[in-house]
Amino acid sequence: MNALPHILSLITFLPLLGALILLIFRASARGEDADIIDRNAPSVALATSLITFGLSIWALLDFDRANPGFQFVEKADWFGGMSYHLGVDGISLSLIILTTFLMPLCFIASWGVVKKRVTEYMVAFLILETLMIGVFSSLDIVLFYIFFEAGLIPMFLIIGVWGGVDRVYAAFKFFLYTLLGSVLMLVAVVAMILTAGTTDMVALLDFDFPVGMQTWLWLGFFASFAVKMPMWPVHTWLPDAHVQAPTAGSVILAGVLLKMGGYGFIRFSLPMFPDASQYFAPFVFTLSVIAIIYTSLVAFRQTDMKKLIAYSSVAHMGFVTIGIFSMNVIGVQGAMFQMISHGIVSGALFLVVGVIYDRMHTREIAAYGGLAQRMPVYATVFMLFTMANVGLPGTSGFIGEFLTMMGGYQVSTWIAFGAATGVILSAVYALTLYKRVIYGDITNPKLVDITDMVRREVITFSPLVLATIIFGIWPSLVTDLTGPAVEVLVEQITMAADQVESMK
Amino acid sequence: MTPFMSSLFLIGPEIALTFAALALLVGGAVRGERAGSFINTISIAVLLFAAIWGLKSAGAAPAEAFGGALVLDRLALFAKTGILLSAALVLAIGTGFLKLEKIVKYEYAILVLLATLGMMVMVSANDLLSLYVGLELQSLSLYVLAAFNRSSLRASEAGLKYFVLGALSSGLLLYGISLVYGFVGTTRFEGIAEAAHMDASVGLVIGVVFVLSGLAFKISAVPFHMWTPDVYQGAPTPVTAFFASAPKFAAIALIARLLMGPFADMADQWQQVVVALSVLSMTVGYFGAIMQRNIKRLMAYSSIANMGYAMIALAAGSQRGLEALLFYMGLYLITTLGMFACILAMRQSEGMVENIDDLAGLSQSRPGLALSFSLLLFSIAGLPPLAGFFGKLYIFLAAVEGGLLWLAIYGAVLSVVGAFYYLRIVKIMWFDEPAPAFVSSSIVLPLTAGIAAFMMLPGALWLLPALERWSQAAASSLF
Amino acid sequence: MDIGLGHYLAVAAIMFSIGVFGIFVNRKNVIIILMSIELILLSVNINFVAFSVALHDLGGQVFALFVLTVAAAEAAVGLAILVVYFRNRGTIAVEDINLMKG
Amino acid sequence: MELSVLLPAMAFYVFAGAAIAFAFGVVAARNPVRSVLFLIMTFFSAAGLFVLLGAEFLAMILVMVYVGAVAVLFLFVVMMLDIDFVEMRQGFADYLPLGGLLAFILTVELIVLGASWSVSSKAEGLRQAPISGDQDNLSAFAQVLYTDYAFFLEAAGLVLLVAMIGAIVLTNFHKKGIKRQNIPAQIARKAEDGVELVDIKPGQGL
Amino acid sequence: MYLLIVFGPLFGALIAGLFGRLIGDRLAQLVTTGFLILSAALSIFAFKLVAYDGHEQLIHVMNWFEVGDFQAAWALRIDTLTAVMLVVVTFVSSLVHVYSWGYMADDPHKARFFAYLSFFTFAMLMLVTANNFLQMFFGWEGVGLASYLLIGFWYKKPTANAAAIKAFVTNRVGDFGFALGILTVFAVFGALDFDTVFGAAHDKAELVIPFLWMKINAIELIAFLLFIGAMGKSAQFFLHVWLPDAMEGPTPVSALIHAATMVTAGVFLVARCAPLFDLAPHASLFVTVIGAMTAFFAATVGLVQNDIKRVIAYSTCSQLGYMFMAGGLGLYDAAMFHLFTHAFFKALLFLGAGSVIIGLHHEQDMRKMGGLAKKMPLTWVFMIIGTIALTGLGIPGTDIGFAGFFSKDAIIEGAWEAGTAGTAFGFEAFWVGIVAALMTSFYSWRVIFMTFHGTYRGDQHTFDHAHESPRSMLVPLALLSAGAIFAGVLFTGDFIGDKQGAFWRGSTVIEAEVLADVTSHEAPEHAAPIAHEEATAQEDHASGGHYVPTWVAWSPFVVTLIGFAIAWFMYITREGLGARMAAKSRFVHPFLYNKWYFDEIYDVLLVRGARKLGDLFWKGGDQRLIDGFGPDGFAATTLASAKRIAKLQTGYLYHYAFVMLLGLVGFVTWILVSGGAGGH
Repeated sequence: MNALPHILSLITFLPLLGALILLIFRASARGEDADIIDRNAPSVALATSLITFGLSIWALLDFDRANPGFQFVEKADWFGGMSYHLGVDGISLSLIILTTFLMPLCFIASWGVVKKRVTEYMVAFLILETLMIGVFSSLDIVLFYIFFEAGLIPMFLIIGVWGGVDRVYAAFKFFLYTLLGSVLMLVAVVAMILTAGTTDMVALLDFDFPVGMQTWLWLGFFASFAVKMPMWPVHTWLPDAHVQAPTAGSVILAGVLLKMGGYGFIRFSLPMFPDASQYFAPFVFTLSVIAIIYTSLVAFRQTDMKKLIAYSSVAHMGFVTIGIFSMNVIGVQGAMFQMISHGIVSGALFLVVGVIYDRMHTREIAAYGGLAQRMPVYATVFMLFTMANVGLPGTSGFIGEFLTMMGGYQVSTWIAFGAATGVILSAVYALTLYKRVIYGDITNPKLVDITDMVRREVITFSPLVLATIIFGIWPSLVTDLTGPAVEVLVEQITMAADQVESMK
Repeated sequence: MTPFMSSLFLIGPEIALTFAALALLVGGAVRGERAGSFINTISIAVLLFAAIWGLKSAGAAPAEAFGGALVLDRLALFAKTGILLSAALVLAIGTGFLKLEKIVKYEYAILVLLATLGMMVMVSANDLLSLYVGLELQSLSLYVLAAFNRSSLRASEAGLKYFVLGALSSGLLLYGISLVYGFVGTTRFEGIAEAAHMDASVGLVIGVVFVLSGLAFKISAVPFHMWTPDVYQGAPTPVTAFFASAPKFAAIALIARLLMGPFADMADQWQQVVVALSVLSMTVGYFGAIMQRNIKRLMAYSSIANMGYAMIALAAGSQRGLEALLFYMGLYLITTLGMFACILAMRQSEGMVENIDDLAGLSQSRPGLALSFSLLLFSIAGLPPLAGFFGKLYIFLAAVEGGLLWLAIYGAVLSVVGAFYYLRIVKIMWFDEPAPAFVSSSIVLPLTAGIAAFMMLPGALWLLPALERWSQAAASSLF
Repeated sequence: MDIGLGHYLAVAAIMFSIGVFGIFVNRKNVIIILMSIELILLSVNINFVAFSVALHDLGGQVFALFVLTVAAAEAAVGLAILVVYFRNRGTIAVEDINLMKG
Repeated sequence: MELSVLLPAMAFYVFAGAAIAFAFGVVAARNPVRSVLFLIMTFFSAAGLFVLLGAEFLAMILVMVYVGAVAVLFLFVVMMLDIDFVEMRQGFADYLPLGGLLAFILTVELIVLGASWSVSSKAEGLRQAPISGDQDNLSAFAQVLYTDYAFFLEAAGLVLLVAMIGAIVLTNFHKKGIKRQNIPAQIARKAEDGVELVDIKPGQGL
Repeated sequence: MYLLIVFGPLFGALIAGLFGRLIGDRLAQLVTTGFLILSAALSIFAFKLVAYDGHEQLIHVMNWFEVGDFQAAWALRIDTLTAVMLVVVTFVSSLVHVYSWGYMADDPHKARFFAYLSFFTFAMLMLVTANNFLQMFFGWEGVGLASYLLIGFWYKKPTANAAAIKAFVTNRVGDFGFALGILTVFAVFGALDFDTVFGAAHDKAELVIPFLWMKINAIELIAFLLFIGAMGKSAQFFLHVWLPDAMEGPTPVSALIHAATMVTAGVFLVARCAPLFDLAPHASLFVTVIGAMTAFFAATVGLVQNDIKRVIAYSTCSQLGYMFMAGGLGLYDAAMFHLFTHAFFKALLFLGAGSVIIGLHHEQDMRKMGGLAKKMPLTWVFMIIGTIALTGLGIPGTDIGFAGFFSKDAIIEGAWEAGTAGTAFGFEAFWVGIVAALMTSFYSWRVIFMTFHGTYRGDQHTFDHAHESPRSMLVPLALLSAGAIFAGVLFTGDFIGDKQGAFWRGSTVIEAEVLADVTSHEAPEHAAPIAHEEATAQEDHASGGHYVPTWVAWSPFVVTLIGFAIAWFMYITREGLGARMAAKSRFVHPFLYNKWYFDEIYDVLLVRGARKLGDLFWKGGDQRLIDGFGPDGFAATTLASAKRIAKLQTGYLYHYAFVMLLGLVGFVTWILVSGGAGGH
């Protein structure tokens, strides 16, 4: 296939274009016309996101998997020494595809469900998509930061406008928490720019920062990524944000936004501050293992479905950080895989919750029970994702967990031991949830007439189901893509470590 | 041509303003109250004309006028353009308000013109005397403007407070000037620079501290900020808009010129003061705003905080710092005026409202206005991809380069607090159930807000590079 | 006993302090505050003149002249504002100028 | 001690002491009218100091402008506002000590600073308007004021203009229902408008 | 062919599961059962090919993991060990499928049930055909999932759901060990496929690696961790709690999963990893001890249970204990043999019990049974056969006996032999085996007597309607009976007898090399183990004869009879004696009846502990500590400071002026004090 010129820009900004079109139509419409726009907005949004997805697949097919460097590079000077510099390697491309893959599903899932301010909703999501893709495709550190932090705005609005009862608290908590992290990163970015004299990430990747400085820079970046990830103990925004966000918001939050933290670690912390990463790795491991066990136990006690899944996300992200900071190929690959997989699985789980939330308007676990009788298809889908969440082999959830544990084991057996404990606990909370919602007898009279999944919902879930299983038995689809880049990365870190060693 | 004549040509825009003011005064006196809005329009035209005239000399080499009393360089030009444009905009967006409050008077526009003139002298000042005279010309006009709505108790209280404290601050400034004069022997900037280069005596340093304190009042830097919230609240909203924009810009340009010109060699000393001012301003500004319900008071704290931020760049004391400062202030001007356009649009059927809760549900009743206001708020909160972020970024760059890492970190952390109260307004507009809708105002207000908001967008690609170029050019004139 | 610059500066300093002191210590009457400001300006003028003489430079005195001028203008504006305030409020007690705070 | 030294010194101490004492009186007096009077006395004393320093012109201006105009203005306003002095509240005490301490510190610092003065090595060359020994103060002023300082003079004029506009715009009330003199109307008035000649036939009336 | 064996059931499951409602129950049943019968037929053929003709195979299906140095493929490893399991699994499974036609006839969710069953079979087949630890883990967890689904099949029953979760979670605890074991294997060997690992095992025998706080022998550690996995899956002591509860599932499930196949996966694992366990004497000892404890413990509990399925479940537990005991002692062949025979008779017993349960309309409590022999004569016969096979009746010294006779006695005698050879815990294992055999006999016959003999104690109406089961249920019973009778006698020579060398072909390690290998460091070259084993095998196991004292050979027989006699006495001669004794007993009976209070202890320690900890972390940790000091605390502090700062703004002019002065004096003083003038 021929390379499309500027394909990355296209993928990145196409959703924005869709958003603008909607916005312009909406702004110019009055009365009746506004209703018409509201009715058609979902189709426009869906079409936009589908085209974007198509383009990203095109990019994937065009992508040279053997080449570990950046591809589809676009570069133009901006102002202030910054440049508009885009490019992807396997790591970022896989995350871009995750984003473009989840987005249409979000739109389908919101179809007809979102009833107020429909156009604005679609616009917010489309803008969010551009920003998310931008995070993964930018190769200029300022550009990256812009995309990284700008995502807060639409998400803030999504939670706040279309969220649940406590949406204001959640939206603020989400926003300020993440913002606090990222402003500290900004200071680190600034210091980097001044030290290296460039904002170009490719150049920064090759720049050797002084060891002493690395520590501080690392901490600055860590502040941001740890919150975004989120790692224990800066995770408490996540349950609130998830619970209050509308379904599609939760999907995106869990599916993509959390991945930015992991991506940041892989893209910045590891290669740019290898010595500091080595130095802090035990610290990260400790936090990760605590996160896995602690949040699993907390998840076990939740009475709100989304909160439970949110806590389980924190635990799963613990695996990602373990994988990343094990700094070997298996671990980092595992982390990448875990991110992709978690994006699909937890996104799907939030959609699963959304299905019954749309019918019953409650997320209390206690309000449900015995759904298997009325909703067999739903029960099946739920089961699959529950199992993927638990990390059952054969689902994508297993691959990531296992690889990260493998990576972690090579560093210290304690890590694997702790992580494996979390694997037990994940079964406890996930199955308990499943049991209480799906199994048992119908006790809530309102559930008697509940209907099984409709076609729209089936369409939403089919790609997710397929992805979960296919990635579970054929993980090479992902690992081949990310492999070369990860290998180069690990090599780089190892070399840096050797250098420090030899200097001693 | 005699030096005096050539000097007159150099200050053409100023002279134009002066004559316009005098002519309009006469016209107003003849025509009486009815001439108010007409004179307003003419004044806008004059201000724009002066701005364009000034820009015509953009390419010219820096020059001194009146034997060195004034200097006309890129910095002055940059500042003057900003001042003139914001004054014009303030007049434009204020008309409706004044009519509604029934305080249309032709003196209003004339006072704005004269204040603008004062600011233009300030930013061109090359002598402590011209600094003082310009400053007083500006201040006196502003005192009067603050109390302009003389039937309002709040306005007159605002005027009184502003006046008393302003007079005190100019007392401090003068005392400082006298010390500088005494210990250096001249009030001319070059002279001071020369003397300071040789030996910065204690007297000179203390003089600088006094001068700085006096000027800090004008940019409402803590602890010389106390007037700000009260005056912002009490003064008529268009006047508040004026307070928040042009005088701040002029004062900060003036401070920058002083600190990086004549006092450049004493950076070690004044930097401590500026840093302290900056830290205090950010702290008080960001925290103080949280409890505010009145949007004008909130804007007051916001401007205090923003000045604190700007002073980070000032404290860096470098060319990059000055660039960042001017860049930031340029954005600040646009944002502030845009926001005040939104505030001026806050009119319900029973009259103007100032409580931020009155904005509830604006996103549904006036989506365009709400969107513009939100963008401006996000921008001033320093969130990417909006322009305000770049201002913040530049300031951090300057600070870190200048070795003020901790100050940058402190500012960064506090900006989160700032984001909180900006977001609270966004929240009220977007999340809350609609309050009684606003009565639609003249097209000028939403248009201004919209344009300002549009300029915050990264899509307005030309703005940031242009602003950056201008601030670079302006900054280079001091180094 | 030689009277030098220092003596004049001392007088100015004391007067300056009295002026400043007068501003924040007075709770009765705004007019007194305005007068305190005049004291401050006067002290500045003493400074200028003293320095001017010590430096053999007229610049300081000219400056003082302008300070005088501006101070007069300031007094006029200040009193005008005070009058407006009084008309609205019926009092000029400093303690009562407290409508806006927080 | 020689009289030529002693006399100016004594004069200085008298004027300085008086100035400070009166200044204190301005702040401390409970009656605003007295404050104004103290202020006037302060200005006089300061004018004396100026004379001692050889700045006769400024001394004169000080007396004229301040005593003649500003202080009178103050007095006028004090009277006009007709404040009920009995109502005045007492509320000094609570932070007087701290305030006094601060003022004291400031004073000491400034005095010490003043004592540390020495003429800057550059000052000689930096002077803008050097005083030559053979010129009296007034003509020295006259030399520079309209030449070197012309710009400032104009600017100061504008400041005064602003003050004027301000004072007018703030205090000039057009009360409705009051007859005002309309000079153009008066001038434009013609005899025909004012006087109507009516032929009255006797016995008829109007 | 092998692909069809393994993936056939998967197709069946998918078709039944996804399109069950589309194609109807009948077709779904047909498809799944059809695939399984085909699978079973092919398996038997494969068994012949592999075990007797030596056509071992390795079939690469596709790559799975390819990450850095780590690779794992989906592949089918077909050797004798696998073939044995293939036969067991597909055979029992297909019979259970058939049986379920009848058993589940009234159930509304037949398609789902059959899909689950077939899926289970697939997962089990993946487990046994795995060529690397990871694929084994896949099957391992897959069967866990299937077990979970099937136990909770009647999802309306809260007990079923609880049991399902308990099963899954307990298995997960085991898998925790298994997973760590796999990680350790990779860390030590750098690969996960069996050939590489077992081939290199000998070289690493002395390797000591750090694990947690310890330094430990790598092979020992691996063996130990893997065995933890086996413990979970095979319900060994400490992790046994789930198995009895698993009886909440439909009876065919109990027969298939919780008797014949899944629970034996642990034994299979040990046998598969025999090369590792062989090098790990301490881990092996641990295996033996746990096996023995389980054998004993489960038997004691089985003595007093009243639920017919629970008794059989505990019996299963106990028998698995035997197998591990054997495995731990290095008698992998005997363990496998017992696994093989056990599959037949235990499936038989379960299905028979199912037949009873269906006959009595889902009555499982034996106290409400009795005298059913007349109502269900065929079932009675099959159950008797099963019981005899279980108790291992046969005449020592001859080749006459039911299946259990050969395999169980082989273990008990093997234990004695091992004891004489110096293996730790050998004699103790022997005695445990004897005692357990006694109890086995007692409780097995107790079941028969309480169910089929004596007087009926339940609801008369139910008794009147009690009936013999349909043919679809009886045919599988008959086939299994045949297995229970003849499996032992037919295969004893191959599994543990003189032909075993040619039979196993190195797919597991055969006893007696154990000590020799460890001491002599003589690597059992993977390429040529067969000849090696043949030599020793012929020496040690000539014509199935055991070099053990006669009393040792006879003792199981004797205790079996004693057990039978006691049961006869208590439940036939003095009917009701058992119940009276139970009622009188204050300590022993409640202790046994309540399964040594394991559930209660676990509940307090683990379940409630986890809940408490969860609450503590959530409310105390997240809400109070993290949020309290983090965002919420920060917000509160911010608000408080904001209030304070707002309060500073008093509105009074003099305050404002004062603050300004304060600032000024502050700055001036600061500059003066800090010598800001730069020394001038």
